[in-house]
Amino acid sequence: MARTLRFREALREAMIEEMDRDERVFLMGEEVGHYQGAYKVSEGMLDRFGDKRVVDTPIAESGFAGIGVGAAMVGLRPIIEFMTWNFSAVAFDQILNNAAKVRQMSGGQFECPIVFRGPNASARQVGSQHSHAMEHFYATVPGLKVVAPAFPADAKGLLKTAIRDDNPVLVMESETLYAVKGDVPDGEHLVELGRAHVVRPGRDVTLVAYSRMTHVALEAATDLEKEGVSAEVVDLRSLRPLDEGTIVASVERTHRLVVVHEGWPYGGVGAEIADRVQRLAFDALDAPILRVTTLDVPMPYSAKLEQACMPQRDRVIDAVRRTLARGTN
Amino acid sequence: MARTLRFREALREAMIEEMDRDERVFLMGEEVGHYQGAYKVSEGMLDRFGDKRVVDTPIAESGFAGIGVGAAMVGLRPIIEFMTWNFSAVAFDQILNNAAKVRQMSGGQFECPIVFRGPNASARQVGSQHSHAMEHFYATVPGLKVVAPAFPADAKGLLKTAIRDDNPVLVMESETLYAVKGDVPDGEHLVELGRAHVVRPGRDVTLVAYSRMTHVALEAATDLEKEGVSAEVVDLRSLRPLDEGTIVASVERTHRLVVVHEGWPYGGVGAEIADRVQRLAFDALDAPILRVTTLDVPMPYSAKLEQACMPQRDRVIDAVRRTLARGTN
Amino acid sequence: MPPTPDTTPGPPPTRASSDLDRLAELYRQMLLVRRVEEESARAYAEGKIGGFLHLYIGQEAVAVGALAALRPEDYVVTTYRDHGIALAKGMTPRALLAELFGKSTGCSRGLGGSMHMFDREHNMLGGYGIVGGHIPLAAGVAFASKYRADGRVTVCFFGEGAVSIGGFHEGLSLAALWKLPIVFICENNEYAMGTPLSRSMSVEDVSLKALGYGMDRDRFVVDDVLEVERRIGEAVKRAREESLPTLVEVRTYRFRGHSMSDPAKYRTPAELEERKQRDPLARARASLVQRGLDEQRVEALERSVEAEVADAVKFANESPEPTLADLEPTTYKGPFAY
Amino acid sequence: MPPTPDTTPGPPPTRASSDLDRLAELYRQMLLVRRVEEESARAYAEGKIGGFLHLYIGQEAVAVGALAALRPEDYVVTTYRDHGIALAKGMTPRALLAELFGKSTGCSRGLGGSMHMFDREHNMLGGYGIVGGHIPLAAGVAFASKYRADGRVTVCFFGEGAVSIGGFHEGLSLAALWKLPIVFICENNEYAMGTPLSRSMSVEDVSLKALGYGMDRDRFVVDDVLEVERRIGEAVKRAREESLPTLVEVRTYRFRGHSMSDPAKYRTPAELEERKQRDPLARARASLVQRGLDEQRVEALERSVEAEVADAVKFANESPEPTLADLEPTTYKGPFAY
Ligand SMILES: Cc1ncc(C[n+]2csc(CCOP(=O)(O)OP(=O)(O)O)c2C)c(N)n1
Ligand SMILES: Cc1ncc(C[n+]2csc(CCOP(=O)(O)OP(=O)(O)O)c2C)c(N)n1
Ligand SMILES: [Mg+2]
Ligand SMILES: [Mg+2]
Repeated sequence: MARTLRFREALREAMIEEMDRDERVFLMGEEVGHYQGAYKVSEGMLDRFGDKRVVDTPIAESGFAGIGVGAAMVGLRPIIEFMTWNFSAVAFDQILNNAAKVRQMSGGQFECPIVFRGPNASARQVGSQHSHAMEHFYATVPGLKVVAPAFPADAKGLLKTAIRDDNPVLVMESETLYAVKGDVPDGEHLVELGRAHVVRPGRDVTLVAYSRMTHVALEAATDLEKEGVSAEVVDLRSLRPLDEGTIVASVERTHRLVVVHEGWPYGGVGAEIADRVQRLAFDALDAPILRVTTLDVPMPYSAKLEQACMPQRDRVIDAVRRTLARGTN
Repeated sequence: MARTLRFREALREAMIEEMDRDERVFLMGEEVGHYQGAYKVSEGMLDRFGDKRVVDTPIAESGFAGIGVGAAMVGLRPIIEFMTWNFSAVAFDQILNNAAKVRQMSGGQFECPIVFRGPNASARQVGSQHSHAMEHFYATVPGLKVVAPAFPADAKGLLKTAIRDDNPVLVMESETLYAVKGDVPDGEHLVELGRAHVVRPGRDVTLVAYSRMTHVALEAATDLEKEGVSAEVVDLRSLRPLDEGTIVASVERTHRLVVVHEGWPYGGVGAEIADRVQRLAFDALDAPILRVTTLDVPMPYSAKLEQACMPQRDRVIDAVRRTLARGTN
Repeated sequence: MPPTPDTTPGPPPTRASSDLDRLAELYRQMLLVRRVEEESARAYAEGKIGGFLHLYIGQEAVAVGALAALRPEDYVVTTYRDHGIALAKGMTPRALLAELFGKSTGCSRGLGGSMHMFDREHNMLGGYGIVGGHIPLAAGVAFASKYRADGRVTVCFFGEGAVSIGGFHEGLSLAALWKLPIVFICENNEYAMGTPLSRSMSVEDVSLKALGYGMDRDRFVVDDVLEVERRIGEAVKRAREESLPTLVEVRTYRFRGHSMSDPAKYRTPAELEERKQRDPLARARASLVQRGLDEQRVEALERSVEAEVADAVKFANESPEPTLADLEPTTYKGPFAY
Repeated sequence: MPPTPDTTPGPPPTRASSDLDRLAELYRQMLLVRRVEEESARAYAEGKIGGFLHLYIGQEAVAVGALAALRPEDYVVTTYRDHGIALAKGMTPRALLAELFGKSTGCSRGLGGSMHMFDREHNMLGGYGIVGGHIPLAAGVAFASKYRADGRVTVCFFGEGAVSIGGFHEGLSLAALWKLPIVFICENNEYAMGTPLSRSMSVEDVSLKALGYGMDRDRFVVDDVLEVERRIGEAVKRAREESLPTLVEVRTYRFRGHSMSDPAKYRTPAELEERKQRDPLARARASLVQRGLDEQRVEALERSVEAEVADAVKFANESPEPTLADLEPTTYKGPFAY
């Protein structure tokens, strides 16, 4: 059996279940408590768990990210919410140098079971300082794991698994997905990190995406169907570990790949996938791998320009047409 | 005519010449003055320019990076030295959100002519927190330029051009290169940003590298010559803008590409190059593009393990052999 | 004869000779801010403005009083709550509203939006969105003034919420160490989003932070705009004449939520009501009339503000949007770098 | 009969009954630190140790005195200048020297090196290399103690150079706000690399920073190790019993350069000489003898330290190096993630 939940409710359920299960888990961040969450993800949690376990912080991301790391080292299991991932830029050092490294620097003596989470990438018209897709800054760092769910069920299952993981796990959500509804299985629902999901099978081209872009890819696939193009959509869910097996298997069937993600092109997740696929499926590729990303400029405020910068269904369709136009090799 | 200079002397000459030429240029950073530079790059500069223009700072990278941005906005031309690029992690927000964005956020009203520079990537046995190759964290950001010279002449020429550029330019040096000698042309020597340099022509495979790895690639090429393999070595010099034209032209001649760089593989500069080359030279490639990078772990202290983690000549040679073993497509 | 109402945009603020004229001018500026903000709220509700919109309503006396103490060549740097500050620094309501409407005639061509008001001509160095991130930057502007000995002063505004973040500390440390000509104004409006001061800081008195930097400090409640001008004026003088920084904590209050999406449930209606009773804008008007300014002159001034705002709304509505061609040249000067 | 010299590694420090025994034990620990550091310097010169090596020579009384005030279950977090602190917290010279030699028997398997001394068994939570980055982390450890009400105290060391960075401010702010059981010890050795205090801070008195956080503070010169224990003991008591943080500034001095590569030209030989005259280690020895400890017992104790150090050097020399197989399991718990 399953219930229909909004994305934010699925996240909240994951946290509540894990906090009920494990006294060591707590939630900390700006406005997570009395305000009920800047985006209402943690609504009601302060009432349920009290201010010992749902901790409002001052504006000090580096401070409370570091607090999370220290607490994790001595056995707690913090969930640190960034109001948005943009603000993790001031805590970058704590994640890069402490969360990701403490296990190695101590020769394996200490662990850092911590979750950092919050909305990532563009919201709507919030301008260049508040629209960063930060995932690739972190996916590049060994010692970290990074997930980016697209559906409520995965949001819940991945977050629960992340909380139980003994490594630092970064959960990239999306403000524009919080209200999206989806079926979530009843009972204990865990999703393994590092498993992509073929959300739509197809024959002619593979679309790889994650987070909100999975929905854009699905829309594009629906439209492409009308022109007789069968697109397979792979929802990554997890960026590190990256399920290259599922991607490669798909490309071996379709021979063509378009990667769709928010964020700038240079060295993004799309670049990493291009590298791996051309290496692992060189002979299977009938056309170059194409990326559809945010344009390579800071995000503008203007609504029209913002839409033009972000990956849209039409740009995905266009990329698919270009890759198909090439014919077989 | 040319003189033989060490890498650090070439950088120093660049700064001195530009400071002589332009009153608005100043150098700021930890230990740049009285201590004569942590790695002696700025030796003698305090004496020459006084403490108004050679400014020692407290340990506050975010503070003095921000000071640089503000000063640049109102017409000065700061050179901000990070003692090493590792420490830029605490100033990440200033670079990402202020230096890179102020032009866009102000609709082009304000400029940010600033240079951030310092040694990058591994030194020797300084451990995981001090061995970061930070270049791809920045090369991914529109609004920034990133250069990484391998030779004294380029160090001088690129730094001078960077100082004159009206955009933020990040100069990635290397502690392990500071003592390296090379010819530097006399007189005004400027090197354009965004131009790669074929430092060794070859027929069978292209090696793309930058900074210290250019030297490793050259060593590998010399050894490969002995086995009858002719490797072309492209020294990128500039990571953003990236001279894809030169890379593609080389691959169109050699049909094979190995990218060598320090830093982790995931979404690094190598991934970006793999993406571009498979896209722009798909039909020219006879084998998958291979990357030789730092292993995907935090850098260990142990001398032996550190060497094993870093890209070495042997790993480059091995990659070349693997790409050649594939035969033509 | 009473002056006839002027419906064209007024000239930039000039120093009035008498105290009463001065107060009238500051009242006009405060009212302009208030009215522009009210129109912004309306336009937001109509969907003409997107993203975040942080209104300055209730705090007008801070910007207007503080910037009255400056010369035109002095610099200002602030946060995302920047509309009132931009206007007080001389930005036209046209440029501001067009920016909010995302139009190419906006101060930042419609690329920046509400949080990023920049005006080179008026030395308004922006609106920044990362809490505390602009504080070192402001110190850098003051550093440049000292470097060039240009005699200018930089004023840097931030909320009390910014006081806990590293950027505040590093900016103030360096300004104190290097004796930079800057005034740090902490607009303590008691809340950072939904967090009251008591839950974000271990001391109530923000200005105490100055002790650790050996920096001069001041602290007062904002009721009277002229008092703001006077008190900030002292700090400005210290910066200009002695090249010394000051931390000034001003106690103020915002009448609206943190941004348009905030219902502000964290405070009681009674608290808000009480604060509105003390509205410095209303107090300035009352004071003007009480001190003998002709009621007709006050109304004429108010009409001129209305006209200026109406003109700006119309201008913003009718202006064209920016185009894709605006993006690359605002990312890099010179050729695009990719 | 005088005790015969013990050449095997001694037992972990225990609380001595009399003051004299106590001083003897603290002297032994200080001497152990001094001698281990001297051997490290020698091994560095021989190329057996690589990378940075920041010696603690001159500052021994800080670590030894401060940690004498702790219980074994209390936590310690510090910077890259961590050898003395690790030893004082109970790490064996074997584990420490093997780490410096890059051996798999080192505390961190030879992966961490000089700057990253961790010892889970002794609640030594590490040496960190990014100035100030460990301060919030230490606050987090104290947060966990408060969360669990485990009665433990965290002690966090840093140099005066760290006081200008954001991490210091954020860590102290949060510790004060949340009343965490932590003692912040600023080892003010007057230099941050080559930068004297006067060029890095606008106030001489670092402990003044506590005022801005409403935090308790203390400040003293480190001459007598017992005085260090007593003064830090007060702060530890405040943390343990009242769950209140304290900022303690201790004035100390390092006799060597910042690291092995620093010739320390920024200070005069006379200054160094004067400080060496006040060496707390020598003072502790003199005090022991003066207060009546048998000279033979002192020498026996010194011989035991020599033996312990010699054993550790031998152990480090003879231990095996880590292998590539150590890398993945120390990057992730469980399967590798790529
Ligand atoms: C580093 C950072 N963290 C979080 C935020 C989100 N945020 C924006 S405004 C704000 C509250 C700021 O309050 P305050 O400084 O008191 O200013 P006020 O809004 O009251 O004017 C927060 C938490 C941000 N913009 N930057
Ligand atoms: C963020 C950061 N910036 C710069 C450095 C380089 N660095 C290492 S130690 C040091 C000086 C620190 O001095 P202090 O805090 O006084 O400690 P001491 O060495 O005197 O014990 C500097 C600048 C660093 N490790 N981290
Ligand atoms: Mg506020
Ligand atoms: Mg020091």
